[in-house]
Amino acid sequence: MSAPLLYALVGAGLVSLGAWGLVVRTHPVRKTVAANLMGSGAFLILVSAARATPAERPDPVPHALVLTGIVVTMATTAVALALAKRRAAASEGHSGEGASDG
Amino acid sequence: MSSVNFTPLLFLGFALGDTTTRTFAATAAAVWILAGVYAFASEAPGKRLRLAAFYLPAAAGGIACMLAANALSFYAAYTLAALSSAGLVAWNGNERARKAARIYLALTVVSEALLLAVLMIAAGRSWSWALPGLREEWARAPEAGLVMWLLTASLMIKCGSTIFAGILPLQYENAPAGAAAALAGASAKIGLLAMLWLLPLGVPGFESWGAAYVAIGLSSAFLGVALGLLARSPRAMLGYSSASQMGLAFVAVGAALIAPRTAGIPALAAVVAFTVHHALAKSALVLGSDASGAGRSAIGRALDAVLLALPAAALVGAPLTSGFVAKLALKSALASAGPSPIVEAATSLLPISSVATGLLMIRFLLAVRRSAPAQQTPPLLGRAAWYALTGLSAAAALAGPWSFSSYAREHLLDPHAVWSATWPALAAVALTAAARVARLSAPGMETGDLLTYGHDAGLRAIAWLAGRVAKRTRPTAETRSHRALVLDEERLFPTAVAMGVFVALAVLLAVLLARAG
Amino acid sequence: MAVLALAVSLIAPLLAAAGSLAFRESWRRSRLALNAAAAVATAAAVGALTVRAAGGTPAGVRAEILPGVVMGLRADLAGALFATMTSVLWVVTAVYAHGYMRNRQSQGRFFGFFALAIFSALGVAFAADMLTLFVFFEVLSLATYPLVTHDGSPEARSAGARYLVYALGGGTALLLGVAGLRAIAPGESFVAGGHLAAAGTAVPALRAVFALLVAGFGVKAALVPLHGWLPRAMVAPAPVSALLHAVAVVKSGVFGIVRVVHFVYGPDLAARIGGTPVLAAVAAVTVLFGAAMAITRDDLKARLAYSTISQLSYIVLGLSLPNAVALAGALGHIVHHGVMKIVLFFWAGALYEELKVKRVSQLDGTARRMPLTTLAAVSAALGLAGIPPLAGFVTKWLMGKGATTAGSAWATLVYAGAGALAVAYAWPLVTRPFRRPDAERPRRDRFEGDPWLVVPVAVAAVLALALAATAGADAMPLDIAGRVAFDVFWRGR
Amino acid sequence: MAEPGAFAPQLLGLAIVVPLAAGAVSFALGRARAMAAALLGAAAAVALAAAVAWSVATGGAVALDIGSWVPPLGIRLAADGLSALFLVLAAIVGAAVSVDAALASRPGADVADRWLFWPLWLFLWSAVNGLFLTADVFNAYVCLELIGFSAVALVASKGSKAALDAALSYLFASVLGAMTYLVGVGLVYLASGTLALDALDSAVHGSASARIGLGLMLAGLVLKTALFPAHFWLPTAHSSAPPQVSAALSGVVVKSSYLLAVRLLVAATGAGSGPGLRLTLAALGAVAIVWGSAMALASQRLKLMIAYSTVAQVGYLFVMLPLLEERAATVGLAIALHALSHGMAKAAMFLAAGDIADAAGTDRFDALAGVGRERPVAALSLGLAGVTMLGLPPSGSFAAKWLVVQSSLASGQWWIAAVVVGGGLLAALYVFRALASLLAKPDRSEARTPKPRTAWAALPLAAVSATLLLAGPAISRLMAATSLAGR
Amino acid sequence: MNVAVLDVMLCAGLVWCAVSALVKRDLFASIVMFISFGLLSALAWIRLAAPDIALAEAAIGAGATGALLLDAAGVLARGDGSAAEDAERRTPRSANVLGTIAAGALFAALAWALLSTPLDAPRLAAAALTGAREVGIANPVTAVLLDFRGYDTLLEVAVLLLAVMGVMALRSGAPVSVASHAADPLVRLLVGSLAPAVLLAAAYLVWAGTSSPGGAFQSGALLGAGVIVLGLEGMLQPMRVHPGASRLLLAAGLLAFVAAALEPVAAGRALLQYAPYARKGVILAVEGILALSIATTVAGLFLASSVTPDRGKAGRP
Repeated sequence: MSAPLLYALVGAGLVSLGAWGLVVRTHPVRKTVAANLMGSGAFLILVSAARATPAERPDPVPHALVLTGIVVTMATTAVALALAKRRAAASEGHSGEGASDG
Repeated sequence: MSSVNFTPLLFLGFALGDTTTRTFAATAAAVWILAGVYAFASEAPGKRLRLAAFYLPAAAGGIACMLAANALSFYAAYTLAALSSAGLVAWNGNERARKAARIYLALTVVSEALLLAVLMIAAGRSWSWALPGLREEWARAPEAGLVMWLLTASLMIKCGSTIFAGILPLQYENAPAGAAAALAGASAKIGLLAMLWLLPLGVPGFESWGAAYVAIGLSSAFLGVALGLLARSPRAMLGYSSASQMGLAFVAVGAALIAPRTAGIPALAAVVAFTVHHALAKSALVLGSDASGAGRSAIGRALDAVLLALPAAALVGAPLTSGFVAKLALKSALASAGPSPIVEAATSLLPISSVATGLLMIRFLLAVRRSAPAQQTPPLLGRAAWYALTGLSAAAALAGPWSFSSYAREHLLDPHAVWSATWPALAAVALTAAARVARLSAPGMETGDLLTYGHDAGLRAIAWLAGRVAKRTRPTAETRSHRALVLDEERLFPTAVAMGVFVALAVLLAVLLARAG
Repeated sequence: MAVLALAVSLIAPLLAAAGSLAFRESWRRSRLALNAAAAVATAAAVGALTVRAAGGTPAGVRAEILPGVVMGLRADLAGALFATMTSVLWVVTAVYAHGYMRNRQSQGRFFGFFALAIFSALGVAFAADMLTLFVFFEVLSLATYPLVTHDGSPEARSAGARYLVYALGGGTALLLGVAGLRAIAPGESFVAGGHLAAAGTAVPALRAVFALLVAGFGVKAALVPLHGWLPRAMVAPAPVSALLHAVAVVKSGVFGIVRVVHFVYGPDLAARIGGTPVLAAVAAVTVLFGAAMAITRDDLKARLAYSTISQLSYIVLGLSLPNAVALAGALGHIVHHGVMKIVLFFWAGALYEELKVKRVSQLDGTARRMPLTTLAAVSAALGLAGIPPLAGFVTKWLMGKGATTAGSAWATLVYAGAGALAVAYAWPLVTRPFRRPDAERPRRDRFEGDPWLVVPVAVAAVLALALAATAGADAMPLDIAGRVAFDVFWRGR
Repeated sequence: MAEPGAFAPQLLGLAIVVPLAAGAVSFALGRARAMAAALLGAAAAVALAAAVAWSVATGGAVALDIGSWVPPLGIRLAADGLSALFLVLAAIVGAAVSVDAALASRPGADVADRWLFWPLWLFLWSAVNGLFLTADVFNAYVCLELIGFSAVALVASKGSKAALDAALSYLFASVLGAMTYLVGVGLVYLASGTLALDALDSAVHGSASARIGLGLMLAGLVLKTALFPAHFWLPTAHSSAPPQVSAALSGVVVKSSYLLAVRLLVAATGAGSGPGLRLTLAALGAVAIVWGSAMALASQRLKLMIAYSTVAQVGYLFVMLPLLEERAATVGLAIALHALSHGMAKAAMFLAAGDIADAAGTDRFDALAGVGRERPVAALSLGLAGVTMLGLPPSGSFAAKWLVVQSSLASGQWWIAAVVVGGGLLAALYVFRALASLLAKPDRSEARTPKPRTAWAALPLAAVSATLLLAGPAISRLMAATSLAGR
Repeated sequence: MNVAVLDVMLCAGLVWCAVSALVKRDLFASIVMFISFGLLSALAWIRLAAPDIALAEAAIGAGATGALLLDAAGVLARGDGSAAEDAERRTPRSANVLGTIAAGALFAALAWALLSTPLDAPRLAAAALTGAREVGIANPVTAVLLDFRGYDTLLEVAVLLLAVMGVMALRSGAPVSVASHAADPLVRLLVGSLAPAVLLAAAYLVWAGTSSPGGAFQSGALLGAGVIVLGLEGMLQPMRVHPGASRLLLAAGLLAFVAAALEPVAAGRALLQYAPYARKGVILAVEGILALSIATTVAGLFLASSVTPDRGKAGRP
């Protein structure tokens, strides 16, 4: 049971937890948290695989992928929260631009 | 590249044909022309154009029919005559006439359809269209039995035999006098010509049909007269008498079928003789019933009465009349039909039918005298036509024997034959006298009897069907407002559940793939 | 040169459709000119194609649309016959429609889809194989839907909906049939006398495909269980009921059946698998049912619709009898009935337009008011009833005669019986106009109807009479029909 | 390769990067000149797509190793017949959407002040092109995210409460899908050590965990393609977005993830595994057709109906899959024809619906009586697109239906033919209900103040899709350069 | 079984933080737990010998995301009637049950996959490392990020720009404007002294990126976080950043990268195929501009979205 495998399993756990959160939780903030967790889980799996390679240094490719992933996840969070806030503002009677209900 | 379509151009082919068709054509022409003269003379000037619109096509059809050379043209002329006569029947426009016309039209259309079927099947079985050889072709075809049934039905309707007797009085009663005379004289005869063209007279193997035809003939002869006695108006009586006279033609044809080789020629002669006799006598009578005794001096009325009695006597078959000649020819046909029970019965029943006809004629003459001169006297031209027609009918008595049947010629003056022709007339007179003494007055009956009830029932059926159909296909007036089944998917399949299902689906796909490896 | 004619005959209606849709609503004159010109061009092209087909070398073009999927057009004699009728009658209907649609709205849309319907009918005529025929057949359904629901009233909409249900249902059956056919005989085009090599395939498969194809076409040919849409589609404007629902659309259904029975299966194979006997039975039932229903309908157009249902099945019965003369009569009746029926629908349209008369019971006295139109209508009605020597009788006679030669005398009886029923439902149309009207009809000073309506009626009636008169002559529809029948039955051997 | 062909690979790169650059420039230029820059970018994108299609048609499949690094280390862009056709679809729909948006954003139209539509739209376009052309699974993930964000932002740009709700649920759904896909990629890389698509099937052969990863990736794509039951986010999103956006989403975006799914499926089952997988997907497709059509019929609004019809039409694409194994060429052609024809028709329907909603003020059916007369072009486009929805000749989807029926009869899986043909009938129900309500006579004919816009962009789209059968030969030539059969 | 106790502790911490982040009733509490999860995961990346990722995780994962979450929670919690709140209570029971079962199954599948495959497969490690050496970029991650898979990074930058555009679109196109906030003096002092250090560190990170852990994203994030902190403390006078300038700055990163990508195509080479001699220079230049852009993006994402209409201060055009 090498360390990378442990981290990989924890990664798998985090993915499942994140998925559970996305499905069950309805509050946008909690859903965003769940999304981030799921992302971290996936990245954990990748990086633990990178660590376990027999080469002298860990496999750089997963690292690059995870870096990209982290940036994307941050973007997701930003858009999701902005959307949530805008919807909250809209539902409090601040009429948005769109007049037609179509 | 040849084509299978060899319909003759405008496929109306006509030819003078042999003596029989020529005689038919001549008689028809005479009747249509003289009756026409009478009709136009007696009709008000304003309505003459309308009369012509119906009378002329009927006449053309009637005469063309006699001269048809192939099946198509025969059927075309037949239809033209039949349909345009419907206009004549519905002439005076009141509800009774319209109803009569409807009945007449319905029956004619049916008979015409049956004839069409016969012609089509016959033409189907033979490569040529010509009429002459047609009957040999279909007689040998597998559908011979079917054709025979169809042809018989068509002829029975056209000639008003047995149950269809009512069709003739309906025509005579409602059509204007002249037209009625023409219908009486010529249109029924088309049926007889159809018999000669289409029935398998020379072909062996139709003996049972022969017996049937004789039976039909006899029954319609007696039924016609019985209904005639019940009729009210003189023309209706004449209609019923025509129906019964047609029966005699059926008997002659029956004889020819029973013994094709022996009775063929005499039967043909009998039918021709009968046609000429009946056409002229009956049309004269019809004209007479309208023209005679109309507002004339006593002498004039007496003269009319005599002129009327002559054709009546002919009908009864009194000696020295065309009727006598026809009866003789018929007797000779029956004699040569060989020994069979039905033929014996027919020969014995013939004189009785003459008695019955006699009774009917006497009743007709009395009825004519009783019906006071309702209309104004027809113009001279009309009366002249009537005289000419009566003259022709008498003349036929003389010309007949020489041209038609040799048997008739020999027996013309034979005392036995003469007596066998006179006693029925005397008996009829005696019976009428007895009936008058006992004040037996026959109850009146609406003309067309059976058919009028059939007509009313038919109309009710159509109305019922139309009603039921209308109810079923009434357009759903208000397309039931599209009751939108308001399905909000959020209630049916909430997003949270859907996401859960998605995760499960992801696992399922993964497992499916993994296991399949 | 010939392919050019083929192209012209199809592109002209397409251009007319596009033009009519593009023109502004107010350009009535130019729209008429466009349509009339297209109609005449098409008629000329079809004429040329007919001559060429009669000469034995029909013009054709084939293309492989998708790998393994070949479609093609071929103006053979049978196609030329149907196309001639459609294009000639389109010329007349274009004029009539111009007059009839004068004070109605969205005429551009009307003429556009009308021309599109003609285009697809011509496509059906010239299709060289079953797939092309199916494609044009479906386009025809679509092109006619907007015409049925033209005036947007609730009845029109429900009639349109019903029409669609039938058309699409039929289309589905047809699709499966055509697919099945391709599985049996991939990529074959029509051959007079049938191209199916029956040796290989199992009879049940042949039967199933035959049933599907005939059911698919049967919807438009208004065979009994599938006829429901036709009477309801009469809510469409008169020109539509005239050219489409009495001539182009329904005849394309019948034409499809002709192709299936005589150009794919061939008469013998179709008989052997029991296809044509069943078809004959259904047709016979439809003949009698249609005629009986026609008698009961008081609404004029409904009566004409049921008469169409009956007369169509004359053709289907005729073509399902294994006999050349019957087939010639059937193909001839396609044209003869078309011309006669179009006169009657024009008459119905003119009556409604002039006197607001819709029902047979209101016909009294119309003769005095519109003598010319009524005369034309009477001649057509008599022809329809099969009164000799008019056009209707000629083909009925051939079919009846052929039926007996084919050994099924019962079919002859059906024709004769139907003839009687036809007289029954046509007789009021012939006599009532001449009766004196009881209620005095509102005096309209005008003597006859609008000339735009009267002239086409008269022309069509004369056409019908001409057909009767020249029944036997060469190059007339009946003669072409005869040649087709000869090809099918004897060339095929 | 011939000289002109040498430049072909670069076209692939340009087809993605040029719209991206145009989007960035358009964003940088700000409100005033954003539209002009964007329209220029759109024109370039269309030209590039045409060039790619031309080079694939003439020279067969084209590939570009970015940075000339050979996969699996580098990323490869590959364009075979199918992706070239989808590229052309994106170009056609993109051009129409851009024109319609340009027409709509004349002064006074409500979309004028949302100039951000242009950069977002170009990013979406380039991402879609990226997904069509990429042959690297992780790069596909980034493209998926790029599409997700731009789509969400575009949907939310309508600003109405419904649009925001829809955008939020769309975002979270697409995040869940993308993450599942990412986990799948992780597993595949972990087990097979490669990210290249064409090396995938040999990699997948050996290890079970690689196949589990592939399954998760497929699931993620199924969610992005909105196959039943993972379709819940599409109806609300597509029906409440601005018409141009819904046209692009339903027309093209849904198809992009489908193409990748097909490639993965070929890779996965190339290894002889998973008839069960294809049947499951086909079964879901069949249910999607029925469910989509039923909901479309039940919906009260035109745009909602069109969105549900997308759910149904996606079902068709999946129902064909079981036939892919033995008759790859025919079914590949059917996929191309159906996707192209449906994409264009659906885009036309949304553009027309936008115009109709403009004219009537709302797109509820009961308020549409008589609008057909006011907006004949829109009504005609809706009608023509309806022809494709029903799969009637001569539309492309008829050709697809024809090929599918043929191959399903030949391969004995006749139930697929039944579903496809039945689907056409179901589509008839809702399409003609919509048309009938449009063509109905208005009971009260008060003069509405019709806004000047007419759906000129929608008409050619609908017309092309309704007569795509005629383009059969060109499409089949392109498809010749495609190999969907597993090795 | 050479699993260090630290790893076990770390993993337990990670899982516990994650679970409580989702389960905690109070929103702020769950966000705090999530931030601590972020920090712990940064430690995990160190344990797994991934310094670049640790840096990025700390700056972006814990920092920026945490800040965004706190701000959003602040806005949403105060909004009483907001739909999101009542939506919480109404998750149907079936969804809970289904979600739990499905998640469990997912975990089982993933675990089974991980356990059944040898984790220590060579994969692309060797190829990447030798490639990096050839190319002469010491830090293999940067080599993969900017050269071998440079296209991924190009798209990723596009994603960032897209995110900003999305947020701007949601505020109906208002330009990003940096606004100031009132804050207490002590914090201002601390932040004042930290700012130069942050700037220096960011510059170093960019420079070092090619040879050691670091790079555009990490420095950008750091810089961004610094700007956010300054912004929060109102240290940045309400500079009226000209809208055009802010847009250009945001798009600069992507435009630079696109230019770098297209230049080789113009020169006849493949896309993103840097000329061998200019490779390091080009990468460095791109990374620099990229860092600036990312900094503006991160700051923009936070400041733009945090200024909600009800504060009334945000400049609406």
